[in-house]
Amino acid sequence: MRLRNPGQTVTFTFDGKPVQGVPGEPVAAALLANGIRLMGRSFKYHRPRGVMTAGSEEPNALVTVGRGAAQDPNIRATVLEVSDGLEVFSQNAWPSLRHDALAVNDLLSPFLGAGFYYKTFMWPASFWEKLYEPVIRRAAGLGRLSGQASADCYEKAFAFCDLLVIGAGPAGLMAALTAGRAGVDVILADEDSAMGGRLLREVEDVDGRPAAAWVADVLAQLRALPNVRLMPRTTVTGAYDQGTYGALERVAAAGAPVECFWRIVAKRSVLCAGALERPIAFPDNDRPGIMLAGAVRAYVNRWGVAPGRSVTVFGNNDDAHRTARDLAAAGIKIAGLIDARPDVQVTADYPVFTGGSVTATAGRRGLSSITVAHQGGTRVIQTDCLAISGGWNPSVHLTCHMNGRPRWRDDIAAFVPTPDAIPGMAVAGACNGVFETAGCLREGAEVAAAIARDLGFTAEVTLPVAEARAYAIAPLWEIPGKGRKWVDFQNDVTTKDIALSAQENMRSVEHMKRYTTQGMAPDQGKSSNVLALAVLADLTGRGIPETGTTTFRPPFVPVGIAAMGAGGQGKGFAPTRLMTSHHATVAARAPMIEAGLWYRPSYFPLEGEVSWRQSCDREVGYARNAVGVCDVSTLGKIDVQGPDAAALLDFVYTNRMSTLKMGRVRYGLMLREDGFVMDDGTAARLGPDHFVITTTTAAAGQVMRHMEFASQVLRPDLDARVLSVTDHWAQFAVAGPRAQVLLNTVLDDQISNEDWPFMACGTVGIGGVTGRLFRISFSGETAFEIAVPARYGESLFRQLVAQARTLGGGPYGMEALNVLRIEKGLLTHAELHGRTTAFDLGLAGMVSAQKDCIGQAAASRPGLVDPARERLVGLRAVEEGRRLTAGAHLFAKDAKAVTANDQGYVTSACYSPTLDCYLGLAFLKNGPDRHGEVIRMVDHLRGVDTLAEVCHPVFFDPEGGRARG
Amino acid sequence: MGYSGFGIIKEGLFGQKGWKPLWRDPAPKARYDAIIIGGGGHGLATAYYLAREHGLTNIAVLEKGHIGSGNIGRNTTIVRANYFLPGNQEFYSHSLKLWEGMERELNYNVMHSQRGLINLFHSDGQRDAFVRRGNAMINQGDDAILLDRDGVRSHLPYLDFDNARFPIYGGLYHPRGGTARHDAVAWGYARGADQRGVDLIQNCEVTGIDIENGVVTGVQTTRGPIKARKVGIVTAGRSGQVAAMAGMRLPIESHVLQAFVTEGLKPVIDHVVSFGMGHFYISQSDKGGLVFGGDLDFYASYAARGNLPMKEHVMEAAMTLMPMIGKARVLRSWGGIMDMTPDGSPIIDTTPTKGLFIDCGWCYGGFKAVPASGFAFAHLMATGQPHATAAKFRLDRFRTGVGLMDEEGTGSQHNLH
Amino acid sequence: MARLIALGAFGDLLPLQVGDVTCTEVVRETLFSVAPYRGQQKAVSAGLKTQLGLTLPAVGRRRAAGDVICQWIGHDAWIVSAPVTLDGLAAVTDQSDGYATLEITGASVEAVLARLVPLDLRSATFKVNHTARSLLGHLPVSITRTGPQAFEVMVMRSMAASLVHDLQEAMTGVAARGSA
Amino acid sequence: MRIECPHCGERDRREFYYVGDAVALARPAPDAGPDAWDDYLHNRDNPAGDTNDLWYHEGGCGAWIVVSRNTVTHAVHRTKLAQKAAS
Repeated sequence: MRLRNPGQTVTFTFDGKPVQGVPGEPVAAALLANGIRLMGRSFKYHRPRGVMTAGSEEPNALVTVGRGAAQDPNIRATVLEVSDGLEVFSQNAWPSLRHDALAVNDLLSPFLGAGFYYKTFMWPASFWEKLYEPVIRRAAGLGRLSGQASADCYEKAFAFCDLLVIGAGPAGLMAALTAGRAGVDVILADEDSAMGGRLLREVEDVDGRPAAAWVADVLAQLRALPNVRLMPRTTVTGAYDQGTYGALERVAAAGAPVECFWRIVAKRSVLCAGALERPIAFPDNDRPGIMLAGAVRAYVNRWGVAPGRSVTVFGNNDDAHRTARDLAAAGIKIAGLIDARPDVQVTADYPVFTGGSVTATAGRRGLSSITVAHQGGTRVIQTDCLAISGGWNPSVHLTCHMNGRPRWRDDIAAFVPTPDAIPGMAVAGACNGVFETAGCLREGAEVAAAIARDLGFTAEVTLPVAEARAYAIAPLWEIPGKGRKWVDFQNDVTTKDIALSAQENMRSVEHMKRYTTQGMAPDQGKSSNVLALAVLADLTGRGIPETGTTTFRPPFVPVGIAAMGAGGQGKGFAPTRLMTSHHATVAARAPMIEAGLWYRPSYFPLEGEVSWRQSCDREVGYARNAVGVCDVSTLGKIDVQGPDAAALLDFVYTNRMSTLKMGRVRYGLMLREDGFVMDDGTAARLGPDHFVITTTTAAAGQVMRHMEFASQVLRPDLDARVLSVTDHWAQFAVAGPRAQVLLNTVLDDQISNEDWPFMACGTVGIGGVTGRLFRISFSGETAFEIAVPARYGESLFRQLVAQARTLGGGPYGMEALNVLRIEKGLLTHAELHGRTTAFDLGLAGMVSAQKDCIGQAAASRPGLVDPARERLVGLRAVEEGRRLTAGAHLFAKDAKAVTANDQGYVTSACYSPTLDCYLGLAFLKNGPDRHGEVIRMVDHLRGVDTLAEVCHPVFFDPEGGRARG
Repeated sequence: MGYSGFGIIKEGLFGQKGWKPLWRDPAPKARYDAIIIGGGGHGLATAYYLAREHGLTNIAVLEKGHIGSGNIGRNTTIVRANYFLPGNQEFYSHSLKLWEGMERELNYNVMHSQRGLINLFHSDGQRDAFVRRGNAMINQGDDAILLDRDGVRSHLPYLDFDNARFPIYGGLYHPRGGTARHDAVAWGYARGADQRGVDLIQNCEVTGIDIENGVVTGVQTTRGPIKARKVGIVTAGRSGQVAAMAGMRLPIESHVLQAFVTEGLKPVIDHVVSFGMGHFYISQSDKGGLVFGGDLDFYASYAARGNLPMKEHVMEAAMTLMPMIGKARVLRSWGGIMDMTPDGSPIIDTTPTKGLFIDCGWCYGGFKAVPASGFAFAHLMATGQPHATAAKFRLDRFRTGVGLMDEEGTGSQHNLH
Repeated sequence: MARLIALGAFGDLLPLQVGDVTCTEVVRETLFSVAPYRGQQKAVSAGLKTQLGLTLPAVGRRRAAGDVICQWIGHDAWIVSAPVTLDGLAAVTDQSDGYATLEITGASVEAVLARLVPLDLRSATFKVNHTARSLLGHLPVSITRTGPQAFEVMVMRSMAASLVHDLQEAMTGVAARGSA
Repeated sequence: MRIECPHCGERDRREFYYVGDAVALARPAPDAGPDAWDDYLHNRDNPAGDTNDLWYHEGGCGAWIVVSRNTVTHAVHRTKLAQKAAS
């Protein structure tokens, strides 16, 4: 029922039925205004549930919004703002919210107590996955994901400030105003759509005006301050190290990202998060219509909605009376006020029961009556709404995010934050246990002023006049007597469950939580934690402080994965790196594959080719018989200069680079300090103190880091500078018997085999552009790598490819590159997988014993030089038509393919068009001693079981004559 | 008393009055035959198997907090046997077999759910590496199936097959992999140990290890000194501190690993899915929450809480792999303290102190290891000899380089495993 | 004999305008990194003064003389936009094509960059000619304020498309909010 | 988490790569023997409290940094360039 003329309205639907709402109000308010109390079903027993709170802590009124890919489950109806055409659905009910088949669980509740599932469903074993678990999973859960990607946009952002004020209630507003006026750089964040907090919900005056008017005035002042940033609809969700906070903004603008996840860095912060009201455990205290008293006031005062026609109020503190006063002022009938405190003096024109308690309630789908026990006896009262107040729990959550433990205050029967639980965070107002407006305003102002002064500003405290009264509470947790009394409404945990937990010696608060699931639901026990541990404390005879709390952890409110993962969807997860030849390559219809962050061509298909193997075999032929061109720009290139450049390279490579002549290139091996191979590559000496080294594509970043580590941390005595030049140079391999011919079509000065012998390097001109030429080979052929500044890369690639075609060659991709290098027994990270040593690879001779280098000492550990290690060999298929496969394991010829007989594994395999057979590279126990042996190769997964001959890993041109050409 | 469906009905009808404590709360005795330091999953399983397999019942588990308060109650609950290096292979294979009999053996439903684990791969090279792994699993007698892209699609239709940054080439499917209710494993072993006479002593922190002439004689605790001739350290992330009491410096660095759970949802993810390129793994609990995690925060920490960059990275990985997950909301994130070793594999071994044993270095894979770790450690403590399935978990392998088990191939940097 | 055609780093991705923010490519013919050898920083600075009329700026700063800039680019390293000879004094490396550089300007430019860069780039703290190495999304960048509403962003050339992708997404989000 | 880079000032943790204990600064001689190398490569004090460790400002200026901080509270006490700490 609406208490005032709503003016403009919008229409949304709830379970398909149209409902009128007022723009800006939450769905829960609109439903209540339309007399709809049943909003959801509980998790376990599928009990009918209505709204209980007026904030993000809501345990009951969780709904699903939208349909199709936009379907958004588990939305709090207390926060979701109504809008035209909004589609709202109840959840966790079938076939309908009113008639939910699984409500049968409620009848079975005697058998479904805490942890019942640990004691059964064990026989027969296979029934768990087949029967029990599917049934349990279907019954459990709340809302449903659509299973489709939503089209909604999300974003993340960073913000910085001197002072972050968390919460814009009386304390937060005064904190922001005081600091803002002092000139402090302030962010004020509040989760509500409108700032003001409790002042928007209560009937009271501040500075002689209605509180809401005072709020509007303060907000206007704050907006006028350029150093204050207001962030409404923004919930601070977590406190992290060094003043970093996470915050979730629900963006209001249409068409904009729906949510923004903020990373706010603040020198200081003030937590002004207020307090959350707690329920009282009495029988059947979960019926629709039973609400927290503060929520009832919020619906009445802020939204002009009466949550019932005949309201009862039950509490153990003065807020019960405040609630009755506001209801009466709004013209709502008060059927009774039950104050648990026996010694309270009240005169009112509605029935008042002091020293009373609610002992029963009735009404299946909505409250119809309550039974009250009071000093004069027992009375049944007809009522459709019961407002309860068990007192207030300060919102200490954020102060616990760094393992801070709140401390118990007996006088207010509540936990308050431990000072300095979060470095740089102060606490003010209700979340610090101050439950009256004047105190909140004062504390907010004073805390902010102190921070401002700390930060070097001059701050003044000017306080408005406001209501000040003591918070009088008599702790009341559980009403004695039979019946189920809900503690955790969301997870259907009752006092009986807690009692059973204690009975079974699950008496630590963590055990109780985990055994009963109390506090593990979406509200993370916001309304239930203190009540639950108070009940546990009573059962165990320990006090509440000794019982302690479980730990509040981030986030304060649930945060969508799409928000915190914004930007990650699709290609946004990681950068892409494109070669200069990318567009030309894609235009040639080459399928692109990932190589680290790069994209490289798999092969370049020609018209009529139907399989990748056809293309690959042809491209191998280019290099073996004519000339092939391949973009190798993805390899890391690191410039090393300085008086000690050679010494640094001697330290990071196993072999000596200081003896390398100018204009020459040398193959190099790098170890990790633990003695295993990290990467291989080449070092080219361009000048006495100038080298450029190459890395593999995969390890480029790691090697750069490693070089800086060696230079800055291990050998700061060496004067050398290390710089990545990977992106400056576009570099192309030109390989094959006609490589030189091809190069001479593009080079300004012709080269010959004499001027450019194998492993020579130097500067060349290409159309007037200065480039570099390296005579190195990853194919075993006469081959060069030619490098030009990247701006010319695409142009050079196109010309090289065009010229190659005229010479019977063309471009080749990763597949052909792989075949070419396997035929030559050259290594990639399939072999350099981090568990292999120079010894395993047959490269022990490259580890110079004459000098120190990274990894040398550890590489000499006995386990790393054991001849029985799995060591590199070649494999040649010996059975006609049977392939070799990478990932297969190796066994003696007649051995069973079981772990005990495992002799090694295949790392790389291919069909060699050059040799017309399947080849493999493998690591085999005692491998180099077994050349000529026929072994068994088994790939269970691919269904291959065949024989192979062990051989030297260089299959083709073992003398290397072709590369020297 | 035994648990059964009949018991549930009987107690349901009679007000649950008959359920007994899962374990006693005994005061510590002055002397035990053996002491286990650490009442987590591994420690409780060790005590259970010492009692059951070796008849050692005059033993105590000393726990500084409450039973199961460490990583056993903080993990992402994945149970699998998909290792490929000798040493790990036989151990995890054994562990999975113990899992498969655990519930009936303990008379406690730990909800071990063999729903299948799928490890995705995103390049030919990764495929080959997973094939090597899968073949090793089959050689070991376990199960593995190679899925191509369509095979993955038939199991996990909700993945982004079209736009994900790292395209899905296929997956290695391990049907016997799955999940279990983590706390229940601790409780089940605790109850089983208690029933066999083991004293589980909570709120009892070990403050010193007594050693005379190189032989352990007992421990000092916050509840007084306790004598024992055998002491086992099973303290996961805290191993360094406890070992230091015996003068040992361990090859361990403690790191924080975060984990996440969403609000309850109707069934949507039926498997355990692991996305190696993004360091993201996920399953759905029986209650409906999506339980997921990623990499370490990468810095040494005992705070049992993490920071935003890794949270964001994990969620971004979720979004690139399965964007349908975007509307699921994370309700809680937490951290565990991981005892990271230089090769990512654990240690179950004797120590230079006679009678002192150590079981540690589980990195972030300790949950699935609980039964076999307890089994093997109990064997070692009882007989002095390593159990065959854990014989390679030697403390000196780093010094000698013999039998390193670096599944990731990342080398002796503790946080890279 | 080849005839090589020079292409820009961004292809046809730039210029790009969304809302009140615009990205345009910054073309510099040459860029050299300058990493002074031990104890040579002063000599390098003097050499630059002679050759370019610019001394080495402090960490986190850029200096400009006409079109020529000298900018701190990282640990013990600077970058200059004209050829220099510093034999024996510094490692000088041609990086002319190593970076893709764009300028991003407009009223909402700070809001756009706040979506991507974990730095306080507000004008009070990050002033004209302040420069920083940081991340933009997942990209390592060098970012410099060039005006009240203008920044220059340098990224590894191969990542140019990712830079534009990330900026475009942020620009679109900011524009859709109306005002940031 | 935020870490003070000696060059760049306080920066978000996401800009840094972490390698481990600053023991790396005390690299043994090549012939120091297996125990010294074992200690260097593998064994750690691993304190629950103050520690020095090595970070690389990879997403920033490229400096290696020794960070003195607390592994329990995550407080960062001091930082300095590894180059200076090492030489």
